[in-house]
Amino acid sequence: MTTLPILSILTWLPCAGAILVLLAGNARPHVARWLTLAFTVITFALSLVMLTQYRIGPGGFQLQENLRWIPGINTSYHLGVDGISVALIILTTFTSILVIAGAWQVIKTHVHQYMAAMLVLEGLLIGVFCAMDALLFYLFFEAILIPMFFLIGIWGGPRRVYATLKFFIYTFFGSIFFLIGLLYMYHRAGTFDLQTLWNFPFTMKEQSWLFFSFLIAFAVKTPMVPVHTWLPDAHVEAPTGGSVILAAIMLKVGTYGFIRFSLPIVPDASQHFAWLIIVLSLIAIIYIGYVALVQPDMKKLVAYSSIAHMGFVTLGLFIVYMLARQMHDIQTAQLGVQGAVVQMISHGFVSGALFTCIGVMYDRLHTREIAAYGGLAKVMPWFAAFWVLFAMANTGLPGTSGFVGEFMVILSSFSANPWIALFAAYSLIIGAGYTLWLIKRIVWGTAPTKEAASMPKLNAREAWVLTAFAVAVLAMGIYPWPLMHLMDSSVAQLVTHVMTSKI
Amino acid sequence: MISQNLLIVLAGAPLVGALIAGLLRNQVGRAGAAGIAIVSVALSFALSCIVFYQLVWGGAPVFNHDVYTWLQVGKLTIGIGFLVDRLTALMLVVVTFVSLMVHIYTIGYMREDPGFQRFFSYIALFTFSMLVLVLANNFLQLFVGWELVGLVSYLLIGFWFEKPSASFAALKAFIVNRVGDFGFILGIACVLYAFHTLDYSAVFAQAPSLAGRTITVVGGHPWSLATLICLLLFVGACGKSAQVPLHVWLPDSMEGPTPISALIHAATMVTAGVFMVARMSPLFEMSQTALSVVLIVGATTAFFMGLVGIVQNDIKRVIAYSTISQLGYMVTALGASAYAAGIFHLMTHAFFKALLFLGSGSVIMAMHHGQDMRYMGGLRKRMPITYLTMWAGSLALCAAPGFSGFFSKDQIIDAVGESQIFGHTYAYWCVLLGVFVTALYTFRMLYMTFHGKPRWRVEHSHGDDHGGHHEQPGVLPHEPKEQSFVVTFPLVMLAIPSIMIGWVTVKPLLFGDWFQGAIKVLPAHDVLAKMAEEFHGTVPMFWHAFVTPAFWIAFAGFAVATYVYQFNPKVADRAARMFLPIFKILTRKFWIDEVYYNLFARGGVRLGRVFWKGGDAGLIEGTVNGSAFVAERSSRVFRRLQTGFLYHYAFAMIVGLILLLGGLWYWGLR
Amino acid sequence: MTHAIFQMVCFILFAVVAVGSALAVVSVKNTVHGVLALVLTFFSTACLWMLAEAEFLALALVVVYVGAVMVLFLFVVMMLDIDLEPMREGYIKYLPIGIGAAVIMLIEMLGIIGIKTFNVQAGPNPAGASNVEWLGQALFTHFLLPFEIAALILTVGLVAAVVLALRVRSFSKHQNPAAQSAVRAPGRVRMVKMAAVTPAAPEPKPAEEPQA
Amino acid sequence: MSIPLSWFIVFATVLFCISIAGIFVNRKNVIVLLMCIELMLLAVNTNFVAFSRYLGNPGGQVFVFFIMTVAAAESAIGLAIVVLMFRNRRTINVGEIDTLRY
Repeated sequence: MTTLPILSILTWLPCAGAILVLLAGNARPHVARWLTLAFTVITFALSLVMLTQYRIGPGGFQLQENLRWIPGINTSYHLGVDGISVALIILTTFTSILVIAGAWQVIKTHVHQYMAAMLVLEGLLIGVFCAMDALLFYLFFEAILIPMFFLIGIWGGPRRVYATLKFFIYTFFGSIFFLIGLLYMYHRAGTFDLQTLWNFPFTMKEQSWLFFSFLIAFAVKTPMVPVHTWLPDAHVEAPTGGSVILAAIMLKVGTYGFIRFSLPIVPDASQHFAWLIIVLSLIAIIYIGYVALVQPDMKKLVAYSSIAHMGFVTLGLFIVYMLARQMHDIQTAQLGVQGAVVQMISHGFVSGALFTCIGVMYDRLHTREIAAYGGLAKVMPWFAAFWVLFAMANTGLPGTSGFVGEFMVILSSFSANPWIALFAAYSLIIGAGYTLWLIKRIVWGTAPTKEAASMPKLNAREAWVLTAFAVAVLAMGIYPWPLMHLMDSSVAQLVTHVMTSKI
Repeated sequence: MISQNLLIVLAGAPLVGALIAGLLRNQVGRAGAAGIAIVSVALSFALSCIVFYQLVWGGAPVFNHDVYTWLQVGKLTIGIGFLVDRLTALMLVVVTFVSLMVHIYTIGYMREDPGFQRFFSYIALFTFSMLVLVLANNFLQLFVGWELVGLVSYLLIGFWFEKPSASFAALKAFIVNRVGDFGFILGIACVLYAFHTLDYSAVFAQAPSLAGRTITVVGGHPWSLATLICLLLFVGACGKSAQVPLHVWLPDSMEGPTPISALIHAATMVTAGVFMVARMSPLFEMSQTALSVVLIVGATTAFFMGLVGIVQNDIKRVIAYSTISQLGYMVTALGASAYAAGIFHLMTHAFFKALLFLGSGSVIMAMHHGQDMRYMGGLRKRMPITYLTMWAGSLALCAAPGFSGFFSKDQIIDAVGESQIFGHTYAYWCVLLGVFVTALYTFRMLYMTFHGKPRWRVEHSHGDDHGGHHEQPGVLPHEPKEQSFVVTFPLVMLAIPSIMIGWVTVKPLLFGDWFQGAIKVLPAHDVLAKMAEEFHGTVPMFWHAFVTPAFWIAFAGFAVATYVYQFNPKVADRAARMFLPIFKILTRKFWIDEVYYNLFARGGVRLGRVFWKGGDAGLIEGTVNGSAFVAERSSRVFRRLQTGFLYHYAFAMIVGLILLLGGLWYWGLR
Repeated sequence: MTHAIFQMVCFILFAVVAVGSALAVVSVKNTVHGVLALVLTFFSTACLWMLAEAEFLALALVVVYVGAVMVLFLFVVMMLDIDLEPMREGYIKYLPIGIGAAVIMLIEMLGIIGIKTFNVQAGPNPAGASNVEWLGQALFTHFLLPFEIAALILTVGLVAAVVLALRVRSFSKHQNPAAQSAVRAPGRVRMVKMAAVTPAAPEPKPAEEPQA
Repeated sequence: MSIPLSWFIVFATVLFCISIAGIFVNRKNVIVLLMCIELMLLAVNTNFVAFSRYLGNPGGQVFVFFIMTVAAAESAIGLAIVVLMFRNRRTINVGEIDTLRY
């Protein structure tokens, strides 16, 4: 074991980078860009170092750092990662590079501030995934809002102020309840340390209250129906990079919260209310699928499809109780949780790629209306190929990452109850419906206007970004085993923990 | 012993070909792309033959190994691997052979198309996907191949993507297939639930344990687990193999280039459902109910879709409906537990239907991409090779004695006749009458295309008043003529097995234990075994044909077609007028398309709009924005309290003080 | 005994004067008279504090309030040319409310104070001979820090009052020594690059004077 | 000393209530308002003094000391504001000062 505090470095290096980038000033956007890219690449490299240091075999939380933070309230600066967090951190660092590269020329005003906000966001997101202290988690969880607030509010579209406020108030509304829950837990357990809280015997009544306090916060963040309406607005108004980060990583923070709080801290309440989450997830999959079908705006369509896909994540997470506790089928329960986590990662790549694609088109015609496009296959053949690939990944085609998670969740949910699987699998149809109808309208056919017919081809930067996404999507789809192996023991430990009742 | 590396090369070669032809299309050029794709598929074909030889004559044992682990959760491991038994080997040879022929044919057919390289990339990719499907040794990989062929089918149907009808057809095909896959994935999930593994060998080994196991789906009603699994899997087969009610995509898929119709929508992909059910025979044998459903669905498809074929005017659509109908025959065979007969028909059908499609493609090229048979006719002299090979294919399709289709289809009819399963009488009549229908539409097509007087004319001049005469049906800029060698060679190559293959294969395939455990049939269902007792060799079977009802019914169809379309075409119109309601039903294809379109597509969009405007924008946004509105409005009211006058504030403070003191006085001194 | 009676008489006397003059403060028309009445209130209250043996504070009240604050009030009132009429409007209208509120509050307060405390007698004077010493002991030991802060507040109040009331006349001419000493060469001299031989060109526009 | 505590308290109460009434009736004249506040503080101070004497605790008187300090500062600043206000708006009528109005 090395003594290098790699997690702290990962968290704070981008933030330090942000300060440097800010110092570069507005006058030298190029310096800001290269500096930011350098920092993201270094962070990515460091996250790979972390991956090598993480020992897969034993699982559990490793690379822990524990410093006294505010002794008065018994909270500490406690970082640590298990397999799930490692995967999510690598997703974050990887996507960040692509986001920076994707925004290279697109952001024209206040470049240094944009880049700094992105770096801060990256650092904070990594912080969320490392935090092992509830208060620290909350701090990062909330702090994420700040750079995102600026990203949408400053570099966003025409209705950005509305979208920003909505996004902020929505999420903030949720996290207030989370804070109350945290304070109550502290009141009872006398600490914010997550590991202590996981094993703290809350009574059923307490668990129920805590469950809902967590649920509101994470449901908004995930987002789950019916508190999802901030997402389409935020996506539509956000700049491309903001959308990518939002869809690819920020949504995962919500489901990660479920994994770290709801499942282990209040397992009995989670079991008791699992039906609620399952029903909401299924509604997300079907209802949102239909809503996505009729969107005239590409970004909204993809945003809605994100909600539907996150439904799979929550479904996979909460199916675990029916399987593990009622049917004692730990194997399948693991399959469900594993599927949910894989779906989180996969959705990160796929939705990130889709939003990047939309950004590429938006840069050319400055509209997100589906009707304004057509015949991409003729106008930009390579780009059309990417579109089709990512769209197929979005519909869960085997061989792409989108398939793996959905497949696992559907498989495991059937064992819990065939009807759940039936409704979940309906996404196969409706997902194909909205995604491919989109493809039909923008990729096939003929260009509706002269501008749409003469869009410039992909430039090298865009091509590289999309290629990187494509490689990730395909690699995960063709050979998902390494990712699963990375998380396997952590998921197994989670399921075992969830198995034991606290009351 | 079959080597794993050989199999990897076998499956991987088309993928490599596809990647090179697709990703490096500008570097390798048109000839390069075609050459690479053809070489890669030829390599696959050669290796398939080797595998086939090793397995059948070389005494190699069944190959079943994972290449790599795809998924591992706890003790559950799912890999990507190969299972090569005789069923697989047969499919390998058929798939790669037809694919190779289609590749060669494509050089001619797509010569002038700008998407030449793309096309080769797609069909090579298709070959790879199909091999993945066929070689699968577990349900996951089966599903992977299953969806991948669907993807390539989608891409190829929409190949001419600028045509709105093509992209619509592609979308429709994919989504209808997805409906099938929806059932299929649930079936796989059910298998996992039942057996805790997805490996073929493990599942099939445990299959007998299914007997008596039930699952409660609808409250309080235990369902047989085996039936549930099989029905769900069969939904997938229905989608892929275009069985009623999921057949609607196949006729529309004719929007794709003709080689594709031959390869994907006739010979290989659509038979995946048949292959899958045959592969799952140990499971299907466990459920009487499922077999009945399979039988009835197959028979219905075979007869009614054939009927629709009679009234089609588009040459490719005729063959498309014929394909659906023939797939119905195969499925009927599966339902009667005559899996071997189904596979046998799959094989013969692959040859003669590919032949028919490629032949029709040759005609279409001659007609300058006109597909309407009403503007054809009299092509016999001008395209002799196409004409002859089409005749051969048609005779095979109509089960003329001696042709390959005869051996397979006759056995199916016999098998259904022998079957004792629920619905067998209905199925028997369907398949029997289907023979008449088959002959009728087949010869109608032949006569309308090749015989009679030409209903097209040639106009050389480009500057006359018929501005865009390309759009005008039946007007050609050049005389139709026979196509080049790359087109006729595959026709001939496919005509040979269409005529001959039945003679050599019927006996071993059907009546020997040729599949050696790849297909399992319970003795109670084993209709082929019963038929084997009456089978006295291939030649007697040939002679016996002339006394079977099937032959005479087919002959009746041939006679009617000959009379109506060769000698007295007016009869057709008169018949159409006389049976107008029936004619209408058939031309509108039982209104299934309309119902689906309005119910699911339009209805889905309408539902989505209701959800969006009513649910999302109305209810949820209403609540969210409504709460903001209430807050804003109430603060508008409350801010009136801020008068800005000092004495109002002072007054408020003093009132507060008075109240406070009063409260203290009242409560504080108790 | 007579001593006690004398004290009580004194108390009643001063109290009546204080209350009376307080009433005058709030009721007289002329503000100057009001200020003078307030002075009287302070005086009589200071006497009452004397009776309570808080000699230091009584004197401080006289010195600080009567001597300083009230004089300030007087200055302000006399300095400002205030039209008093509009300020009296509503006087009659609000009189009942004011009296009502005052009476209610009086009743409430007396109710809270209650009859119980009515006859509490004081013990011997804890200050002994010197009230100043007693107070000083407390102030400079126990309350030293607040004392310092109070001094600070006074200073800040002083400065604030000066700053608020200070009038900067914009037309008055004065020098800004800070700006003078902070000036740098570019602020004064402008380098102009010129060709060695200038063709007959129009006179370059005189550069704008950079701000000092 | 023989004056009962309650005498002081009653006196302070009466003074306080007079100033309350004064605030009500002189609601438009800032200077009188300020004077009323002074009067209020005086009432409070009287209480402190009395309590300090009767409890024998110097804290009360110390507090009076502080209150006087703060009150002096407050009236100085208050008057400065009044002067400033008068200079800018030519009035000290509270009824005309309503910038904080909604």
